Amino acid sequence: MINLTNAFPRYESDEIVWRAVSSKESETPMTDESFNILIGGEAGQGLATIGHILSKILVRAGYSIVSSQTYESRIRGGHNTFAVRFSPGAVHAPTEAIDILVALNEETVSLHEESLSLQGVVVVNQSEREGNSPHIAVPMKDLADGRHINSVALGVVGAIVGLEEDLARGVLKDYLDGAAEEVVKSNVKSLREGYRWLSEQSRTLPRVPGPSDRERRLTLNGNEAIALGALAAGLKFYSFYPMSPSTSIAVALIHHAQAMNLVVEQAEDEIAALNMAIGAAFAGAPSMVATSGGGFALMNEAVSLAAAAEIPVVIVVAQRAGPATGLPTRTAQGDLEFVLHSGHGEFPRALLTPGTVEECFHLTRKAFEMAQAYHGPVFLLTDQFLADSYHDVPRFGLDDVPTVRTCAESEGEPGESGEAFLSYKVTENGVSPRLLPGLTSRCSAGYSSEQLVVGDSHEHSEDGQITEDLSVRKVMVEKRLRKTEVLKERIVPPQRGGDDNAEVLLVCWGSTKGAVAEAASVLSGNGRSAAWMHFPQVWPMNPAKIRKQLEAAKNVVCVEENATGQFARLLRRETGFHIEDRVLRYDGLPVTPECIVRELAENGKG
Amino acid sequence: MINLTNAFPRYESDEIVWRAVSSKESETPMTDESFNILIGGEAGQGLATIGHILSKILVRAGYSIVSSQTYESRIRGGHNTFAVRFSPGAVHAPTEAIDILVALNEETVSLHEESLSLQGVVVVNQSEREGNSPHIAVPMKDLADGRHINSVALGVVGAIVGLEEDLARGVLKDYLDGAAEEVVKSNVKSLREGYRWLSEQSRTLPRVPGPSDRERRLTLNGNEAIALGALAAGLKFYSFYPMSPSTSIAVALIHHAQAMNLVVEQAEDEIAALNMAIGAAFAGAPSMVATSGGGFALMNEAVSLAAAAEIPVVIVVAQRAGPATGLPTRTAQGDLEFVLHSGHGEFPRALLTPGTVEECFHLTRKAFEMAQAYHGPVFLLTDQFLADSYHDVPRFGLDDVPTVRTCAESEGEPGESGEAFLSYKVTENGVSPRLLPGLTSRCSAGYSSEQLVVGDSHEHSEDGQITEDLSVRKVMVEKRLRKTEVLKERIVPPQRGGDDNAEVLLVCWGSTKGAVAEAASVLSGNGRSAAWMHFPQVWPMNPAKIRKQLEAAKNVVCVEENATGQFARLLRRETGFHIEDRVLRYDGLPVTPECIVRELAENGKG
Amino acid sequence: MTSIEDYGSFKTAWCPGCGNFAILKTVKKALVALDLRPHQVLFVAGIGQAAKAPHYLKANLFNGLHGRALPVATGARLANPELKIIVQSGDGCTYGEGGNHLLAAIRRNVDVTLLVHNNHVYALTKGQASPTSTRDDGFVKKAQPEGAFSGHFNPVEAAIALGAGFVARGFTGEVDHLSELIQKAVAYSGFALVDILQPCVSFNEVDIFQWYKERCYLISSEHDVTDRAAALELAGQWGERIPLGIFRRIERPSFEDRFHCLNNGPLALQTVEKLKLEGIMKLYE
Amino acid sequence: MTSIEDYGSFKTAWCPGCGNFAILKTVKKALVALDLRPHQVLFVAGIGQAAKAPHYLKANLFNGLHGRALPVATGARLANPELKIIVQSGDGCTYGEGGNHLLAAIRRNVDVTLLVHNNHVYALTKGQASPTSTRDDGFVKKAQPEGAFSGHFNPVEAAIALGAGFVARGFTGEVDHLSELIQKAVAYSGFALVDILQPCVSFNEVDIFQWYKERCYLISSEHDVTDRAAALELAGQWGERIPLGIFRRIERPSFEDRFHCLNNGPLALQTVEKLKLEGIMKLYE
Ligand SMILES: Cc1ncc(C[n+]2csc(CCOP(=O)(O)OP(=O)(O)O)c2C)c(N)n1
Ligand SMILES: Cc1ncc(C[n+]2csc(CCOP(=O)(O)OP(=O)(O)O)c2C)c(N)n1
Ligand code: SF4
Ligand code: SF4
Ligand SMILES: [Mg+2]
Ligand SMILES: [Mg+2]
Repeated sequence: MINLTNAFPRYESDEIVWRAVSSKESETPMTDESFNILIGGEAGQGLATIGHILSKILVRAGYSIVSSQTYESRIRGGHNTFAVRFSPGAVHAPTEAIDILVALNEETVSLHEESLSLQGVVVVNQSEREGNSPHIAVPMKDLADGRHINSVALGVVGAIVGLEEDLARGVLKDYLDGAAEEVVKSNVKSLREGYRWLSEQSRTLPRVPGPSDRERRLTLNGNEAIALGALAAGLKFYSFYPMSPSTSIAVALIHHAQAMNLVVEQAEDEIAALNMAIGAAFAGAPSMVATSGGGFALMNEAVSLAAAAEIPVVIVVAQRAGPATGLPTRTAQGDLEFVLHSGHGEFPRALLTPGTVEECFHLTRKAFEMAQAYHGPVFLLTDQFLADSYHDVPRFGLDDVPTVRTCAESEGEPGESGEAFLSYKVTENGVSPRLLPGLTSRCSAGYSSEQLVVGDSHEHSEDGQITEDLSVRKVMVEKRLRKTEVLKERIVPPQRGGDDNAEVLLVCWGSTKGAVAEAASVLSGNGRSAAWMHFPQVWPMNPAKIRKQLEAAKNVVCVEENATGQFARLLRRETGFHIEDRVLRYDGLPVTPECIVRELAENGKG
Repeated sequence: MINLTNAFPRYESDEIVWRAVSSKESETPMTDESFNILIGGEAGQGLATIGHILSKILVRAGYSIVSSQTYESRIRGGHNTFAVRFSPGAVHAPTEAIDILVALNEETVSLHEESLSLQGVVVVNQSEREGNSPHIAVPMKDLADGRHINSVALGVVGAIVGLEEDLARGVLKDYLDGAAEEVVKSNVKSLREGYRWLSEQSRTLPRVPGPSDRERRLTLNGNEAIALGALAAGLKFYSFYPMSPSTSIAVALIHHAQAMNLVVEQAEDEIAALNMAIGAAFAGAPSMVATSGGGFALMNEAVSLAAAAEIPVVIVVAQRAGPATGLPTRTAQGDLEFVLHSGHGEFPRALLTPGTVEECFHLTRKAFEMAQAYHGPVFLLTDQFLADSYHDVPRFGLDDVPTVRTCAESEGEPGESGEAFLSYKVTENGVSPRLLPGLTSRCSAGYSSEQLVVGDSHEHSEDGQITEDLSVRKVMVEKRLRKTEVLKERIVPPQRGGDDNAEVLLVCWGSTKGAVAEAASVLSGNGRSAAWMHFPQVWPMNPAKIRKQLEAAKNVVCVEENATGQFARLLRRETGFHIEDRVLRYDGLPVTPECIVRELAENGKG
Repeated sequence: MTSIEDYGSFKTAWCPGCGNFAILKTVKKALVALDLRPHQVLFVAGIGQAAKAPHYLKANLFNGLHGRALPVATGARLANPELKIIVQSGDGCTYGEGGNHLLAAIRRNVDVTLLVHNNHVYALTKGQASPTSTRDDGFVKKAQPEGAFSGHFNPVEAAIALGAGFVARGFTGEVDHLSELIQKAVAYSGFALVDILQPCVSFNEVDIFQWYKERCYLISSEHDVTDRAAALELAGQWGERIPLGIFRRIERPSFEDRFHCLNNGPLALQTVEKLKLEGIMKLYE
Repeated sequence: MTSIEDYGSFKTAWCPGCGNFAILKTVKKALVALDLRPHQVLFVAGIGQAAKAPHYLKANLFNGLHGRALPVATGARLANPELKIIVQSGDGCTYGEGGNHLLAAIRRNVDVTLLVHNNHVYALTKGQASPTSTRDDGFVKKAQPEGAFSGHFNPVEAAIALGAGFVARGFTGEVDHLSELIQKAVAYSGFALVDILQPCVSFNEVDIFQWYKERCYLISSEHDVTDRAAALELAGQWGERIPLGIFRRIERPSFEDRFHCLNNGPLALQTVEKLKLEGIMKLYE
C-alpha cells in the first residue's frame, strides 16, 4: 500500500541533532503491505480483550502492529471499536480502510461497511443482519455454546489471517492467567471452534501479507510503556486519582508494585495526588502522577509548589477532548498551552510529547532524568489514542540508560559538619545541592547525619526561611530561571524525515507522528515531494535552529488535533515563523494518513 | 517636577480606536508639581489607616492622588509603608523621591531617608533615633496620651501640608463612623494635638503645591473600584475564599450587600467559590469571584466548566508574586500566560487589564457585559499595587452605561409552546438563546413557563444531552469558538499617548500604565521623544492593527512586572512583531517612572 | 397534576440490571407524589454513572464537574430560592473528590436534597475503590489488588456527627420506602442526605443485591430521630444488619434566611437600585 | 540526649501575646521529652499564621500550600517510614481548605501527628470566619458582619465519628498538659489529631484566653478512651464547659503495613532490581 521506507531515517544535519527514540523501522525494513482488522461491538462484549490478544498474537507471529481503540464513556452498550493494522514491515499509524471487519453486533456493519477495502470482508454473527458487503456469517453463538462469542471471533480471524492456532492459544492462555480453570477451558474451546469452523469453509479469503522473521518484541500500549519507562527510571512512588485515559498507567504499576518495591496510592482527589507525590519526592522517592485535563486543572497549584520548593516530579497528562468533561474517552491535543502555562508564577519546566509507544518508554525515563537534574516538574503530554494504542516495540536494553539516582547526592561541596545546610543555595546553574531529610549522611557522603533539609513554598532565603527581603527575591527568581539552561542542555530535538528540499514540510508533535510521517510518504508516492518534522519535546526549544529549518522549507503545514493550532502559535511566539497552513482535527478521533492527505488536497497543498 | 500634560491625550487614528477609560486628566489639567508623603512603620501601628484618611483629605481638598502600599505577610510588626503622591494636576503613578517621611518607628528612618527629596524632611517620634536628615521630632506619645500616635502624626502632616483641620477632622470622623464615642473623641484629640503642636513650631517647611478647585471626587483603590463597578453592572452573587490581595473586594461588597440585595458567600475553598458562582449565574444572578494566583490555580477546572456549559461569570485575579506562596503581599504581573491559558480544552475568553483605578470600575462593568454577551468567563487581571492603590476618581455617571440585564432574555425566536427549548442551539455567532431555570416565562416573553433549561459539562447536542456523536462534537467546537467574534466586536482597544513619531515607544498592560506614561513624559522632557501604548485588554486582540502601530515605531520597549516578558511573547505570537527590548521588574514592587527611565538609560534606550 | 409521563423517558448508558434504574424510576415517582412540575425542579449532578441519572428525566439540569455538584447547587439555590434543588451523584463524586463540599453543605444547611447512588465503587472509571468500599469484605479491584487499604467511610454516621439535620438511608431493593425517603427529604427545609445502597452489577461482586436484601431492615418507628446519640448508634450498624430509613431529622436554622434579599425571591428578578448605588458612591467621596 | 537548645530559637512574625508562642515552646518541649533529634523529625505545614510555626524551630521542614499539608505528609511518610512526621497548621488550613484531606487522613490512618492551632479564625488573611468560628457567640468579622452563617465545625467530635484512632484537645493555657498530649500523639502509631485551642489576640475578641480559662477542664481519668459513644458525648460538650485531654485512643490497623516495601525502610535507599524488571518486561512479549 504505502511506501514507508523513508519514514524514520536519521536526519543528518547539525541543525536538528537527530537522536533515535524510535527504532522499530531500523530493525524491520518497511514494505508496502499492511492489513487492517477492525473489531466493532458493544462495551461488555469483550472486544478490547480479543483486540489485545490478537495484537499480541500478531506481534509474536512477527508482524509490526499499530492498534487504535474507540470507546464511549459507559460500561455496557454503545459502540466501541478495536482496530489492528499490521504488516511484515514497520507500521506507525492507524488507517481507515478495513480489510476484515469483525462485527460483534449489527450496528457495527452499518457503521463501518463503507470503509471496507477492495478485498475487504465482514465477519459477522450469523444471527445479525449481514449487510450488503462480502461477508462471512459465523454461527458464533452455537460455536461458543452461548458463552465466549468473542473467542470464537478471535479464532475465525486467526484462521483467516493464517495465524497458527497454537500461538493464538498460547497468548489467550497467558492472558487468562489467574482466571478460573473452567473459564480458560471454555475460552480455549471457543477459539478452537472458530479455527475449526473457518477451516471447513471453502471461499476466497482476503490476501494477507506474511509475517517477517525477527526477534521477539513487546506488545505495549502508550500507558504501559510509560509505566515501564517509569520503573526503569527508578520510580518509587506513584499517586493518582482515576481518570480516563490515564488510569491504565496506575493499573500497570499496581500490577508490578510488589515486585518493584513501589508505593502506589489512590488519592482522595488530584490535588492530594500531586501533593503526595511532592511529599514523597521531597523525602527521596522518585515520584510520578498521571491524570487528564480536568484532573490536571486541579493539580495546577501544586505544579507551582513543585517549582517553588524545587522538587523533582514527573506529571503525565493524557489528553482527552475538552473543555470540561467533554468527551472523556476520546483523543485530542487540546491542552498544550494549558500545560505549558500551568501553575501561577514563573518557573522553568520541560514538556515531552512522545510520538510513539516506544518514545513513551524512553521519554518517561528522560523525564525523570530531567526532573532530577533541575529539581522541578517535568511533563509528559500524551493522549487517549497513544495511551490505548498497542505497538510492537523492540525489547528495551536496560543497561544503556542509567536509572535516576534513587538516592540524591549533593552536586556541590559537602558542608562542614557544623555548618547549616542550605537547601536553596544560589549556584551558577541555579541548581542547589540536594539532601534528603533524615537520610543526609546515609545518602550523601561528607554530610553529618544531623543536617536538616527544608522545602518551602514562599519566597525564601538560601536556608529556606520565609523572606520579605526584596533583593533576595530578585536573586531567587533569577536562580530558578537559570535552571532553564540545565533543561536546554537536555532537549530531545525534533526529528525529521522524508524528501530533502521537499515542497511541503509537515510539522507535528506528540502522537500524530506516525500518521504524519506516513502522509508525507504517501504524498511522495503520489509524485509530490514531502517531508515531516516531529517534536518529541515542545518545551524548552532551540528557536534559532528550528526557525532555520522552517525557513528552508517551501511550504510548511502544521498538523494538530485541536481547533486553534496551539503548537503553530507556540512556534511563532518562539521563532517568529508563522505557519499559516494547518491540518486540524478536533472531533475526538486521531488523524490518519488518509485524512491528512485529504485535507492537504482540499487546501491545495497536497 | 514632571510634565504630564500629554500623558493621556486622545489618540486620533483609526488604527487603534481610542476610547476614554480614564478621565482624571481631562478634567484636571496637569501641572509639573507633585508632592510625595511616605508613612512607614510596623503592622499594627495604624499607618494604613492614616494613609487612607490622608488620601481622602487630600482628595476632598482638591488634589489628585496616587497612593501605594507595601506590607508584609503578618499582622503585627515588620515594616510597612503607605505612600501618597499628590498634585493639583493629575498624577498617575507612585514616585520614589519622598518629600515628607513620616516615621512611626526608627527602622523607617534608616530604610528610607536616602530617598528624601532635596526639600525632604522626616517627621519622627521624639523617642526614636532621628537619623541625619532634616527632621521634625514630634513628642507623639505625649501628645497622644500614649494612645493614638498615628492620629497625632496625621495632624502634624496635615498641618505641614496646609490641609484645613476641619476637613481633616471630618474625614477622620467619617472613617470612625460606628466606633465607640470614646475612641472617636480620643482620635480627634490626637489629631488636634498634632495640628496644634506643629503650629507652635517655627521652622521652614517643605513647599507644598496648593490644591486645585474642582468637583468632588471619589477616593478609591482598585479593589473598591472593582466592587463598585460590579455593583453598577448588576452583580447579584459573589463568592470567595480569602486571599491577598483580592480579599478587600469581598469586604467592600459585603459592606453594601444588604443595600444592594446582593448575596455574598465565603466558600469552603476556591473550587467551591467558582462552582457556586457558576451555579448562581446559571440560575440568573450576575456573578463574580476574585482570588489570586494560587486560588485561581484551584479554579482552573471550573473555568473550563463555565466555558463548556456556557455560563457568564466574571473572574478577578489580583496578581501577587509567585510561584506558589511566593510573596503573598507583593505585586507582580506574572500570571498573564497562566490566566490566558487556564482551563483544559479550547474555548474563547476575554482578559481585561485595567491600568488605573478608574479603569477598574469601567472594565469591571465591561467584563459583565462581555460575559453576558458571549456566555462564558471573562477575566479581570489586576495586581497588589493596583488593588491597594488609592486614586482620586471623577464621579461615575450611572446612566450612560446600561447595567447588565439581570434577567436574561432570548436573543433568538421564542420557541413554540410545545417545542423543547435548546440550551445549546447552534447559531450564526455561536451564542445560544438563554433562559433561566424556573423563570422562563417570567423573564423571557413568549416562552412557556414550563420550558426546561440545561447546563452541561460534556460534549452535548443542542438540547444539552450527553453525546458521543463525533459530528456533533465538531459542530459544537466550532459553535463555541465562533463566539470569539462576539468578544472581538467588544474589544477595549489599546491607548497611546506621547510624542508622534517618537524615538521610543513604551508598550505596557495593566497597572503599569501610569508609570509608563509618566516615564515617556520624562523622556520627552529630557529631550528624547517618547510615546507609550497601554493595553487595557490583552485578549482577544486585533493583531493587524497592533502590528502596524508597532512597526511604525522606531524603538519598541515592553515594560512588565515579570521576569520573562510574557506580554511581549504574546504580542509576537499574535502579531509576529518581536519586541526585544524589555524593562522587567520582578522584585515585588511596582515599577516607577524613575526606575523605567533608569533602566532605559542603562540599556541605551533612554 | 403531574404524571410520571411528564418526566419523560430516555435511553440510558447504564448496564442492564444496574441499581440506577430503580433510583431513576423512584425519583420520578417521588416527584409525582410531591406534585412537582419538571420546571420547578433543578437537578444538579457531578460526573459518574450515577451522575448521568438526571439526564434521563425531564427537568432543569446542571451537570457539572466530578465532585463539584454541591457548590453549584448551593449557588443556584442562593440565586433562586424558589427552585427545588436535588443533587444526584455517586459515592466517589460525593464522598471522594467532593468531600470538602459535603462538610460545608452540612455546616451551611442550605435547602438542597442530596441523593447519593452509593455503589461502593468508582464505576465509570471501571472499578476502583471508593471511600465507601469496605476493607473487610475483601473489596479487591485492579487498582486495589489487595483490597482497599483505607478505612470505610460511613456517610450516614458521618453526616449525623457533623450535624446534618436530615439523614436517611435507602436501598434500591425497597423502592416504595425509597420513594418516601426522597419525598420527605425534598420536603425537608434544609440540607437533606439520602444515601442509597445501589448494587453495581459490573464492578461490585461483593455488595450485591442479595447481600443487601438479606441484611437490610427498616428502622423501627420507635426510633427517635431527634435523639442524636441514638441516631449515631443506629448509624454505627453495618455488616450483619443494615438499617434503612430516617436516622435523624431535626429543625435547624435555615441558611437562606440569613440573606435578607432572598425574601424577595429570585435574584434575577431584582433590579439594581441606582439611587442606593449613588448613595454608596457618596461614601467614597 | 536532646536539649531544648537543639531546636534553636528564631524571630517570629507573630503578634505579641499570641497563643502560637506557647504552642511553639510546648512542641519543642515535647520533642525534647521524647528525646527526638531534630533530624529525625519532619514538620509539614500549610499556610497561615499557625503554619509558620515550624519555621521557628530547627528540624526538617516542608512548608507547602494552604490546606495541603496532610497529603504532603502522607507522601513523605510513605516514602520514608523512619521519619517522625508532625503536621502543624491552622483551623482554616486544616478544616477549611483542606477538609477533604482530613477525611482521607483519618480513613488512611497513616502515622502522622496533626497539631491544629485552632484560633477559630482565618488570621493571616485578617480575620474571616473559619469552620470552627462559632455562630452563637456572635463571631462578627468584616467578612461576616452578621456573624458566621454556617454551623460550627467541632473537629474533635468529627474526628471521633469519622473513626480516628487518637483524638485529643489541648489549650495554650495548659502547656504541661499540652506537652503530654503532643508526646502521646507523636508516640501513637497511626494518625493522631491534637486540636489546640489558641487565642488570637488580633482577630478573635470572643474566644479569648480568659474565656477559655474559665471553661476548660481536664477530662477525668475515669473516661474510657476506647468507648466510642462516651468519647462522642464528651466531644459534644462545648460552651459552658470545654473538656481537654484525650477523648479517644484505640489501636487501628496501620496503613504503612499494607505496603510490603516499607518494611525495607526508606524508598530512597532501595535500588531498582533490574532482573525483576526484565522479568516484568517479558510479560509483555
Ligand atoms: C476531576 C476529575 N477527576 C476524575 C474524573 C474521572 N471520573 C469520572 S467518574 C469517576 C468516578 C465515579 O465514581 P462515582 O461517583 O462513585 O460514580 P459511579 O460511576 O460509581 O456511579 C471518576 C473518578 C473526572 N471526570 N474528573
Ligand atoms: C489556595 C489559597 N487560598 C487562600 C490563601 C490565603 N490564605 C493564607 S492563610 C489563610 C487562612 C489561614 O487561616 P488558618 O489556617 O486558620 O491560620 P491562622 O492564620 O489563623 O493561623 C488563607 C485563606 C492561600 N494562601 N492559598
Ligand atoms: S457500571 Fe455499575 S453503576 Fe455503572 S451502570 Fe453498570 S452496573 Fe450501574
Ligand atoms: S493574628 Fe492572631 S494568630 Fe496571628 S500571630 Fe497575631 S494573634 Fe497570633
Ligand atoms: Mg460509585
Ligand atoms: Mg486560624
